[in-house]
Amino acid sequence: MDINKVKKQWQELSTAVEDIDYAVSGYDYSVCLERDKVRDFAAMMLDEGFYLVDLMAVHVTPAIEVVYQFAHFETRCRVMARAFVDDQVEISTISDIYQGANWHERETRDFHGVVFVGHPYLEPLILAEEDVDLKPLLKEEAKLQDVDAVRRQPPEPAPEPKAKPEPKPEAKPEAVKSQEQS
Amino acid sequence: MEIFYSILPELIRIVVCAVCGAVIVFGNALVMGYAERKLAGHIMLRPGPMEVGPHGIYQLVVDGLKLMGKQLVVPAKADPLLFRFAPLLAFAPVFVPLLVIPFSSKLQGFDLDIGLLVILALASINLLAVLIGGWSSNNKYSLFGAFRAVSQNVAYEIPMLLSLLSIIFMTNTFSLKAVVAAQSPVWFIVIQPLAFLIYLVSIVAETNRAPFDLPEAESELTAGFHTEYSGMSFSLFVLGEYANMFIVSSVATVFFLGGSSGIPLPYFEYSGIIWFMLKVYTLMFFLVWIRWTYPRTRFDQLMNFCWKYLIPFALVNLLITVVMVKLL
Amino acid sequence: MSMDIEVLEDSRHHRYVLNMGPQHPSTHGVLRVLLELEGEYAMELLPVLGYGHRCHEKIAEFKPAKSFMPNTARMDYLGALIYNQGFAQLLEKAAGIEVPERVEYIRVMASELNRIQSHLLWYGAYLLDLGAFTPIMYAFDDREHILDILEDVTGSRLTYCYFRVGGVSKDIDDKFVTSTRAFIDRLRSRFPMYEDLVNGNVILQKRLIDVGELTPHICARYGITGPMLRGTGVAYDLRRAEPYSIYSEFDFEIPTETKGDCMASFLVRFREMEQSLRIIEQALDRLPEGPIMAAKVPKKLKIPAGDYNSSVEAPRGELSYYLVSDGSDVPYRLKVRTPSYSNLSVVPEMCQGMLLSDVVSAMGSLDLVIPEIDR
Amino acid sequence: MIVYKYIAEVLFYALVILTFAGGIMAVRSKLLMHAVLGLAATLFGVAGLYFHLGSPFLAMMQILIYVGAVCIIIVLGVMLGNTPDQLAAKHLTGRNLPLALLACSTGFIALFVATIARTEFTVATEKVGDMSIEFVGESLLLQYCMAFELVSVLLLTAILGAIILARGGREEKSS
Amino acid sequence: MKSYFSELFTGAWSLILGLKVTIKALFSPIVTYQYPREKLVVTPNYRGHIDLVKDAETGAHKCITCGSCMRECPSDCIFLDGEKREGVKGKALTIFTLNFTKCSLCGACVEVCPTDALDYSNEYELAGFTREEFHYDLLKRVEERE
Amino acid sequence: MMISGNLNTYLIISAVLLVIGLYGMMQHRSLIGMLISSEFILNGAALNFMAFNSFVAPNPAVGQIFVLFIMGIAAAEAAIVVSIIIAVYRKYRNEDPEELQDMKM
Repeated sequence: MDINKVKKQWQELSTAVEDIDYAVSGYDYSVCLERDKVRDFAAMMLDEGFYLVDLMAVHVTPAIEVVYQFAHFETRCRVMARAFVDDQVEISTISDIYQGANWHERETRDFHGVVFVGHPYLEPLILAEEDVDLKPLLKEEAKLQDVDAVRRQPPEPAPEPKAKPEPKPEAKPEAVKSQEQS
Repeated sequence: MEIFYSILPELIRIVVCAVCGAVIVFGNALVMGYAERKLAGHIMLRPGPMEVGPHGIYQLVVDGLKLMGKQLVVPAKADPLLFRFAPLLAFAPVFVPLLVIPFSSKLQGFDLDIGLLVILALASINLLAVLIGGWSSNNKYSLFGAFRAVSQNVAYEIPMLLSLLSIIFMTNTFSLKAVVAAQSPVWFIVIQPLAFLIYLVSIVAETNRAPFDLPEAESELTAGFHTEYSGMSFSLFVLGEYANMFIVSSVATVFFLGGSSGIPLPYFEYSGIIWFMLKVYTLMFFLVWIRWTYPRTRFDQLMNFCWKYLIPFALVNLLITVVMVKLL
Repeated sequence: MSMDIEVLEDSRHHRYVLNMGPQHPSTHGVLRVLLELEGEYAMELLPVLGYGHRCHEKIAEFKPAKSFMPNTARMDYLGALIYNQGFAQLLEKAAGIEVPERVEYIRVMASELNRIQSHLLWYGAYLLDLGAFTPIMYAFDDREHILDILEDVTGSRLTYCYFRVGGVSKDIDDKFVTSTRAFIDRLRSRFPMYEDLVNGNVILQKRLIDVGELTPHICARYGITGPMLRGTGVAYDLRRAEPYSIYSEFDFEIPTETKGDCMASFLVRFREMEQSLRIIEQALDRLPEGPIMAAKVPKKLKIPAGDYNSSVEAPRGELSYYLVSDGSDVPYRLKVRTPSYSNLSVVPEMCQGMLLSDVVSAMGSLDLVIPEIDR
Repeated sequence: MIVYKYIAEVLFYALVILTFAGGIMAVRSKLLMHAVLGLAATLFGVAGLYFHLGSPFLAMMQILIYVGAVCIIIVLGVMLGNTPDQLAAKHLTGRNLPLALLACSTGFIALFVATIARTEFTVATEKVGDMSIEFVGESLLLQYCMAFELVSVLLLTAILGAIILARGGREEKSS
Repeated sequence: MKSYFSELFTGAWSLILGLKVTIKALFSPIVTYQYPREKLVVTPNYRGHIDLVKDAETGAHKCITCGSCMRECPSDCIFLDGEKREGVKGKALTIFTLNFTKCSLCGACVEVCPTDALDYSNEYELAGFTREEFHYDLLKRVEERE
Repeated sequence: MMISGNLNTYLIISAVLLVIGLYGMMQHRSLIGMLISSEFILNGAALNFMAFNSFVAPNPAVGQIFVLFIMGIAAAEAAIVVSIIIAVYRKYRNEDPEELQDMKM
């Protein structure tokens, strides 16, 4: 796998590609996607030999964020791809590309109510059939955070208007410690 | 009154035979049930039953009482008539073959010239019982178990009969006593080792025991054909299974291991039973031993083994036997 | 359209549904698999999950991240220490805590012992699925020794909560060293016995070879990791691929097989036990002195905002914790990616058209731990 | 030893009752499985009658072949060819039909009894052999080996035919 | 044909090897313990439920009723309370209960305790018919202990 | 008078078996049921043979061989018929003989 080539493809498909400090965050790249590019992205990742580690949703404002985690069997390359669902809480499925996503998507539907359009069998997996609309992992109003609040904060605040994560790998441990001791 | 005295010996004989049969069936189940648990325990480096009586020797009695005290549950959608009838059908026929087994040269219920046929005919009834029991439970696992039991038993009957047939060709009789008598210089296991091996493998399958216990494969079919059975109707199946083990081991003893012959003991005519039982229980120990050693085979492999290995070898063995008998 | 339905019904006429589980001897817990059988061939499989769901991810959002440690042990009760390791590592990474070297060695040894005991239990239980009753007792005999060692150190036998953020709860002593060395010798001397009794057995080989074959491509599509993946010939082990803790310092092999069938993953797991023994041995040789707790671990562990991932090699495959923090000490979202979940999801494809007995052996080769799937 | 004769007589009645009861169960039962069980009962009864007729060999063969093979094949047929809702034995409908059938058959038996009552069978004065299986075996393989060969050919044909019929469906289905 | 026989013989040999292992085991000493009759020595490091430590000198518990354990407990299974008493610095412990049905044995309470007043008990034979049997009153237990 | 030692008794028993078989043949509307009934007829015939064999015939082996022959036929017949039934069932999903219109498989 040629990482530069792959990165170029990411840049074509995504709105932002970030290099992340593995030592702190435990993954290498963060890719932000438009929701209609998710399937193209997944197909491309499969071609490059990535496997789907995980698929999950994070409930933030303005919309629920779906996070796809990919990794590669041969080289260390752990990628977090993020996309926001639309107003109908819908996003297209990738379960026909990565069959392993099938159950993850059903689980996400159970817990967050994210509807994966085109999923072959979007029935409750973990929850009981009658609890379809329980959506237990959605946050209460009081706890719900804006997407910027859960992004890595730069040392000096430089917020941007759009929900564009600017994760800075410079989030140094020293800074963290001083923050804690305060 | 005269008539009564004239038939008294025969009546006594019948009564004694029946009592002995019952004693053997139940006693064997007790002994084997206990021995199997103990052996399994020690093979697994644990002591086995230890609580009831010294070294748990009353465990089986207690289990029997427990099983008798249990409610006979008939599943709601089962066929009640057949469901109750099947265990009886499995258990009842095991008494008859015991009558023709020569425990020693004098201790034999009846010496029929069709002795082997009696054993085989009544053994085949057991199969019908398993099939009916599995079907009438109205449980998919039971049904699978019954199907497996039938295909397996029918298939393994062939090599079993062929291996016995090679002995029959040498002795020219179905009478078990005559077969034992024919082994006076040398046991047939020496002359027919292949037939003995084939017979040994076949009886493992015939008695539905591991590694061929597919009809009751508990990791696949929970408990196979007796999934729905409980209490006494379950224990009748178990009694039948142990009695069948005893019968097939006895047949192996009679046909291959010289029956009751052995080093002469005082009162030889009757004490031959000691040698006989020793041989039978050695074989049963072997059955237990392999049960607790091997994993279970898969169904198609079981059938393949029968058709690709056992039957050709049994046929070749039979052919060689026939040729040798004709030549010598 | 009606034609199609008719054809479908026609082809399915001989099929019927067998409900394997939730209480079935070979589903190892409360897993239910709906099988659509044709004769004894399973044409369709549908695993039904959720019988043992305990909302760990929701619980995590309600209490300080540090307090989630005991919950990790309950997800996979067989690889509890490795789950501890992953979570401790996640928080240490996030909070930037430097872990003393001795702690890393202790963690590695404990984790590897845990891995061996998990594999031993799988070994016995798998043989039980295949109908051999005795090996499980031998495996448990060996496993008890590990449990004794770990009990002496961690204080419990199954759901360990031994690792702490920044260290371990209790130091190891000479008794641990001697008993572990004795155990290593013992298990090594037992391997030939297992080879004779089980691995070489013709019945077992016939049951496992060519059953449930996987390819690396299938593994990528389903996200299968761990011994099943290594059985297909991909030497992907997170202890090597993304060396966490101090695994990069040890000399060990990643056992692989090429065929990808049940026998391959069976042998891979078996050989992994030997490799784990090697790691423990090296760790024992080099065990440094030092503190067992990081110097500065704040009482209230605030995690800087951002998202963190920590992946470790659990006995069944890749375990990933993904934590989203909003800057407080309570996780905003914690997602646990458990290996069995992805591994089980391949069952419908892997077992299609198999005999019922093969379904049992294929599912057993997944080494399922149901609480880990349901979480 | 007249007592034995009485015991035998009582056993004979029991066997006849078993035979007929099995027959009635086989034709009148609501479930095919019960019908097979009835058949098995009849087969046991007939085996007992063979015993009475002096041929325990045939009795055992009857059990071995009929109960051990034919009954099991039929039970398998019942299980394989029927979904549970079809397991009930279908009977001819029409209210008076069974009665009519019964009347006919009673008439037939009456006719038959009348016929055999008037027939004088010539009993062979001397027998050339005994009922032992040695004699049967020798006759079967020497004097009447045609029957033996025919049975073997028949069985072979049956096995092949059964295999072809049963497999044919499978191939058709898989294609 | 050659593989047919070689398969047969290697297979048979592997089966014999298996039999050898089990027959050896049959005559080996057993490794299990007959549990209620024989008891295993439990390691002193075993972590059962928590107990208040009895101070060897004073013969009383060492709890200063700071409540750290109660706050630290992730499952809220500890409840303690104290009252102000004459002659005692701080608060005196009046109630200390452990709801063991909820405890996950994490050990956070023992580690957080500033006076080492808590320790693990070595009890492992725990069984009961009701949940209430596992609501331990640790204060009473420490007083009853020798 | 021992009726068990009388030829006519056996002949009547076999006649009753024959009638039961015929009655069953007409009564049952399923192929398996008809197969079961046919076994009664075969058994009746076999019993007849055996009865004549033991009371009338000079050579006691003949009847036994005939009965063995009938048993062989019965076994073969059962195997064939059951496989035909299964084939028919596969084809028609039904085994009511009334509904089997054409014999082409």
